Amino acid sequence: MMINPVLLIAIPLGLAFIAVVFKKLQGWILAIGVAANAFLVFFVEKGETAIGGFKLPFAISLVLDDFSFIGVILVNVLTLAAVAVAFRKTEKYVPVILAGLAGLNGMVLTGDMFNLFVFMEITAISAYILSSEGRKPEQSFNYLVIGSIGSVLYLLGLILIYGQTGTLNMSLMAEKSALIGQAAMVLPLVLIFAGIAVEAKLLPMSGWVRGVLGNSNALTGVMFASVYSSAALMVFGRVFSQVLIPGTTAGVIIIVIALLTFAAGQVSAFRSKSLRQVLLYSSIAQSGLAAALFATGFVFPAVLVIINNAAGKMIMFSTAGNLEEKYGTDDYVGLGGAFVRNMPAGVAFTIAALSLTGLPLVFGFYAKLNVLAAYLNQGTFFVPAVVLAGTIIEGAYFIRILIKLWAPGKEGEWADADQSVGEKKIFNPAGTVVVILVTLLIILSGFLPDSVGKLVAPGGGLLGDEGPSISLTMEKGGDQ
Amino acid sequence: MKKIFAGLLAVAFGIVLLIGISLNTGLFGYNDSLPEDGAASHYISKDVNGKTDEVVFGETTGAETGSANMVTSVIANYRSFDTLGEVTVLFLAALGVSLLAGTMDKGRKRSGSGFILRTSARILFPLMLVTGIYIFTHGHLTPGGGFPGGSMIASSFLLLYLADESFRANVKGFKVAEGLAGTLYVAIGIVGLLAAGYFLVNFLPTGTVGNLLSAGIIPVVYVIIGLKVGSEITGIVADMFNEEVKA
Amino acid sequence: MIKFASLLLIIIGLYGILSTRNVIKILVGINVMEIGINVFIIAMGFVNDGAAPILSVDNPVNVLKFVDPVAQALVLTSIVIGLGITALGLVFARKIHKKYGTYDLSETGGES
Amino acid sequence: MNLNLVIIVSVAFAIAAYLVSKVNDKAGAFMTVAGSMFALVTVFLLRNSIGSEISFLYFNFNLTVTGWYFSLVMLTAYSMTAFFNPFWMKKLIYPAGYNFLYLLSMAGTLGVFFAKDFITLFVFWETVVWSSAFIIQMGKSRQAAYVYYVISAIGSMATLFAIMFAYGTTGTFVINEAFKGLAGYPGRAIVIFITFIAAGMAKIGIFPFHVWLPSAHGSAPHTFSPVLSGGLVKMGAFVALLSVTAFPAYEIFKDMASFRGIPLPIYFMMALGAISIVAGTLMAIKQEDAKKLLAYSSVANGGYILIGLLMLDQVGFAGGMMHIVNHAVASAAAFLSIAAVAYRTGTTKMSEMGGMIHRMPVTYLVYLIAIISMAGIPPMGGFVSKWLIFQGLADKGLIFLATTAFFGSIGSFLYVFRPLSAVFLGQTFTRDLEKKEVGFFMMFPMLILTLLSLLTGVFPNIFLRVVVEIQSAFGMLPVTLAENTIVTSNGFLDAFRVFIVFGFGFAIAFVLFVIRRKSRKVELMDTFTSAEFIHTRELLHYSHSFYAPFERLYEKAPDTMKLYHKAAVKINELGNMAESAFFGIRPARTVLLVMGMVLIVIIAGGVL
Amino acid sequence: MNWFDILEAGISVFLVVFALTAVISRKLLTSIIFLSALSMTAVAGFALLSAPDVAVTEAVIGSGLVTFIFVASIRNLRKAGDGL
Repeated sequence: MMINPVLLIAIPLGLAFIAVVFKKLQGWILAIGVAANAFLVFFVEKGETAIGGFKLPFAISLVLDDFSFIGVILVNVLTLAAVAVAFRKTEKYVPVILAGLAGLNGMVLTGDMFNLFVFMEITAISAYILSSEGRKPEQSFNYLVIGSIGSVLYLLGLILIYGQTGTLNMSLMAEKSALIGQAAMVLPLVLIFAGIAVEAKLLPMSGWVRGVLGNSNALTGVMFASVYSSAALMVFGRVFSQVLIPGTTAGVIIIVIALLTFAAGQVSAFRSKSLRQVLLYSSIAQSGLAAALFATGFVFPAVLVIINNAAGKMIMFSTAGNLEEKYGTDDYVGLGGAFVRNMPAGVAFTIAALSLTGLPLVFGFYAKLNVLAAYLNQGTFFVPAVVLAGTIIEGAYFIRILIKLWAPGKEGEWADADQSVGEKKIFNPAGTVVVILVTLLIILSGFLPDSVGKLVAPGGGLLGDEGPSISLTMEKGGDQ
Repeated sequence: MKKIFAGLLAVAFGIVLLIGISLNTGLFGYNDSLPEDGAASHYISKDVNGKTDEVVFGETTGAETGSANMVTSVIANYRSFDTLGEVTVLFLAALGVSLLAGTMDKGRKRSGSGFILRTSARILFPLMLVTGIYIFTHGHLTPGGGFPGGSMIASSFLLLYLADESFRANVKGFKVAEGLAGTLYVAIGIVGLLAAGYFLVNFLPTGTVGNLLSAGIIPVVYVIIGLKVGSEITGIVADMFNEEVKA
Repeated sequence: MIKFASLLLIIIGLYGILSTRNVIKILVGINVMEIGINVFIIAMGFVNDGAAPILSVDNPVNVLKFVDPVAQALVLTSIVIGLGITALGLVFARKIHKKYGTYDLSETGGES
Repeated sequence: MNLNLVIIVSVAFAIAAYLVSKVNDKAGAFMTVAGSMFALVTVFLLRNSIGSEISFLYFNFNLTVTGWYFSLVMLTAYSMTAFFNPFWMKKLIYPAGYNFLYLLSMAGTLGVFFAKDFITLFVFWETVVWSSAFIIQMGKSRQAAYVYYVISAIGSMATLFAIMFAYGTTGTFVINEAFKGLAGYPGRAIVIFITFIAAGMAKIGIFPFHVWLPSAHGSAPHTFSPVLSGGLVKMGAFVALLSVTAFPAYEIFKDMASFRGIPLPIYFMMALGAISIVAGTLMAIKQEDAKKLLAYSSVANGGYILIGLLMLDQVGFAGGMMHIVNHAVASAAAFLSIAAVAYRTGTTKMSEMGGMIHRMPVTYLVYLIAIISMAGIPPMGGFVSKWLIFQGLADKGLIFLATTAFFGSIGSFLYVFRPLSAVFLGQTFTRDLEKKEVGFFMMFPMLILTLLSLLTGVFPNIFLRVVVEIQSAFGMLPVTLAENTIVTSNGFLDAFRVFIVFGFGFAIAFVLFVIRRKSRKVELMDTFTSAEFIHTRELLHYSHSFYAPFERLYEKAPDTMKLYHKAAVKINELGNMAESAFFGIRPARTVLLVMGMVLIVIIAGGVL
Repeated sequence: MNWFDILEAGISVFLVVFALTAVISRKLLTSIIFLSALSMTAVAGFALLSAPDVAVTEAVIGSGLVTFIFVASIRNLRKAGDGL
């Protein structure tokens, strides 16, 4: 039996309101809500559903196509994972997390630009509140300032387009804005880009990331780095590859900025000494890559990158947060050999790192291949070069961390378990189970890439791109 | 130095903005009419679900949304989903304030205000309360509606705060109220979903345009919004104030 | 004219945010920006000598000279959101003040 | 038993080894012996099913004689070294992990050699890279693993770029087809050729990429260095081979400027090979650590292999292919013997050992034969292959390359002799007086390898026949073989006759040595210096800075590693810059960038 | 130049002036008061642009509550005594 997608938003929202009333039951309410969403998300019916029983395109509508389906699955499942990994840390924030979940679902699902703005605000405010867990009010404040600047710019851009098209519905706006001259569209596009870039961690609005994610714990780290940014990137894809397709000028600008984000993220990660900083910069880089792909029109590879990043960062940030909590430092030099007695966590972290670097036998390889193939089929050789150079740097800093955490010991002597920083368990049992499950998924999807491709894009493509730009089975003739 | 830098940046941004917008829509002057098939005109003539005959104040019955105030019809009916999100934003803000600002400590007294002020506040309080309630009950007929009404209620409490040191609002009570109101809002949506298959559908008879008891769920929604906004803002104010006392 | 002024407001608000490190002043700047964008939206929705979109006794029928109700709805939303943001920002400001004894961000040890 | 079963079973062995080692690590180590032997035998039996193709998951394999040849070399190194594993378990931090990765990387190499398409090749290639990186980190140096990984990553990412580039051009991944269509695009072809061969160069340790070998070989677990040097390096040779056969370099570049019939891009690569011969030799002469020395010698030999393969002609190519076997066997044997010594003495520093010949004669013999083969002295295999390579160079008249090659083999006399004298000859340390020869289980693989390098020297045609098949498979003129002589345009080589001559000479010398020995063995304590009796057993033989005067000639030589350090530092600075510019917490900066962005719009888009 | 344009011009001028003073003035309290004045002017603008709902809301929330929470939160700054 298929359910109305609006329930994905209504259930957590209602539970959030209820949770305020019944303070005692908050833990249960959270568990039920998150689990229910993660379960129901697989039974949502496809198509565009209007809210309030009015005719489209004049009613607010929720669009559930293959694209947003991936988005909601990512959001809900990963939220469940985050809550499971760090359940103890949630008790203060139960209504915040639930309302934030509702907002994220709304962001991904909505088919109305202003409704998108409202949900982005919900998400943002819940993010501000969660970021206060970092005990650094000035960072949260900075986040808030950047966020509100972004939202004002977004609103300005949106209203400019509304003034020209007279509608807020995405599909109608797509039709009508295609008729407007490029010159008129450049400024609104850039303003809207700036608005979305805040949550998507893209330059130039990524000033908050270092402060907030750098002080994140297992809960907030996972929420920001994998849940929020996946949702924001999906929105980015929706807006810039379906609603407001950027013309040459705006397109070039956005792609350049995105690639700049990629490069800057990679090099900054390379110089960072703190585990969480390395991770956050690498996620900035990944967002940049995904954004560049979206702006070029390669939706499918971008989605693969997003999924890969979300899964990997979920594992890594929860590990990093717990390590910082257990050992009081997240300078990875000071954490030598933390994995010696933590096989599951260590293996999970390693697999995640391999997948993010895009090494074979794990999912990331398929994503990387698709990225490269998409550009090379199109005849662009510059971007793949950049991507691969970034991959070398990425591999360098990840292998550095892995070696440190796996093999303690002085130079010139054999690696020695007795020199490890400690034997504290990294994950609680639930967390271990979740992490292992995610790891198994990464490995499995690495072995069956094409079936994953079919899973991601059952129609062969997302938002009208041609879907998998490469097929790894039997005959590797590029089958476009 | 910093100011000069900031000024330069602002000027640069200004130039970009002005040029861009002058290219997009003029900097001066206004449109002569709304776009014909735009959403706005359909909302005004209440014919989103198909052409209906002219809507006349006090005569038309059973219109799409029986609200005489079109802004209200947009807020509470056509785009009610936005409004739900909006109260959620406010709800989250209130939550954040109460999470971050500490809890109030009893015992500390502020510098007391005079007797006259106190009594006048006591007299003024119910009046403002009634005004607020009026505003959001008549939201579908007159300007105003849930948000000003709720804020009015909040301001009435705020007045008491300012005037009367012995008065302490029961913050927990407000929390419960806003929680319930929010739940009610979602519940109405769900009821609509179950009744007519659409979330937040206007499932009550819309009545005659212009009557108090018209426009289906709009007054209900507005009352809920009023209560919710009122309790939320009061919550915010209370937290701010208590925290401020402690500081 | 008001459109133009509202754009100036946005720019001025931006200047306010940039030109100071004082938390409260930054929030003031944000509010100025928000007022600016609200006025701009309303001005976008205005039509020459259009009436308020309310049917009443003296304006009983729907002439298409009403101003845009959607714009007004959006502005209502954004006003309330602005209130929420401001409140949250003030609480953060309060936290900063409690932690560092000042509202000046440049004295909060800056980088993360 | 078909191929993918071999691979699957090897992986299964790996997992089994992991689980067993959790219980008892020695048993797990024996699992690695079993696994590698199994793979060796089964792959050897695959000889008669060559030509068949198998697919599995998204991997496609294709049994070529080339792959068979290479994988036999590889598996010999793996299986022989595996005999040492059980004795080093207690030194390792993750015994189980080591055994697992050992067999996993072995399975990976099989996949590489039998790959039908580039995706398969790359997947297994990378698998080998990271699994071996995780093994190296268990050794003496973390830095080594880091360097190794980064250099390999540079290589393999370049190769991936080449693969995808070719795919974007010709639209296929199948190795034998992917590069064929490139003739139309000479510009792209050069880029693809250079980037594609990069991974091979990085693995062989050709000049700009050679920095990882000394640190990795030198400080990897003693039981993995033989595999690295004897085995994994040959993967690079395989890619180099592909880059002149599957990538028809000679055809594609034929109407390009060429030097003595060799197109410049290829000649450039050969020159790099020559440089690494010289650099490897000179550096090896300097080393104080036996393993580092051998590592540099592998750099030099890698140069030989590359030059030989890239010649792609009748003789030189055969020499290159032959040298792959010889060097694999010899260096594996040398590393194993050093490992055996280290197993007893616990060090690999040459200056801390001496006179081990009295304690470990068999190991001494193994090392002796190995270095004779490496230095290319008859009657060992090294001589045959180097002779072939010289023949090839001489035919083509490539003076520069020939000179460096000769220089290399002369230099190799210098350096291979050092460990011999330092470790085995001279006076035994007091510490080592009671050390015994290693047990049979460790002696066995060393003896096998020694016999192999003798075999390659005496009956090279056994191997060259396979090479002939390979050559004809690639459609080039195969080297002409008589009964057991190798015939080239200017002369022929009858290895067996050479062996007889040398054997005869050796026998005579031995007889003379026995019947009229002049020397008398004197215990150290009953001699005296300057009218003073010796009361302490002090060291009377020195074994470091052997060639000090020679080394002084080039002690100013630039260090390639510095180059990489510089690059890393640059990236760091870039990172600092980017961080302070983009990710500072100041909102002002952010807004500045917003405006910068919008300004870019104005400037870039002529729209305004 | 009818009354609408005159009012519009006046309101625009006041908007800009109040905004500038609110942003520039040194004392926090002053800038807050000017902020509330600014939003009152905006209310007038809304009324002029025939948006009564917005006007009412802005009047109550924008110039009422926002001002109040601002003042409430800088009250303790006065005790700290810097910059006011």
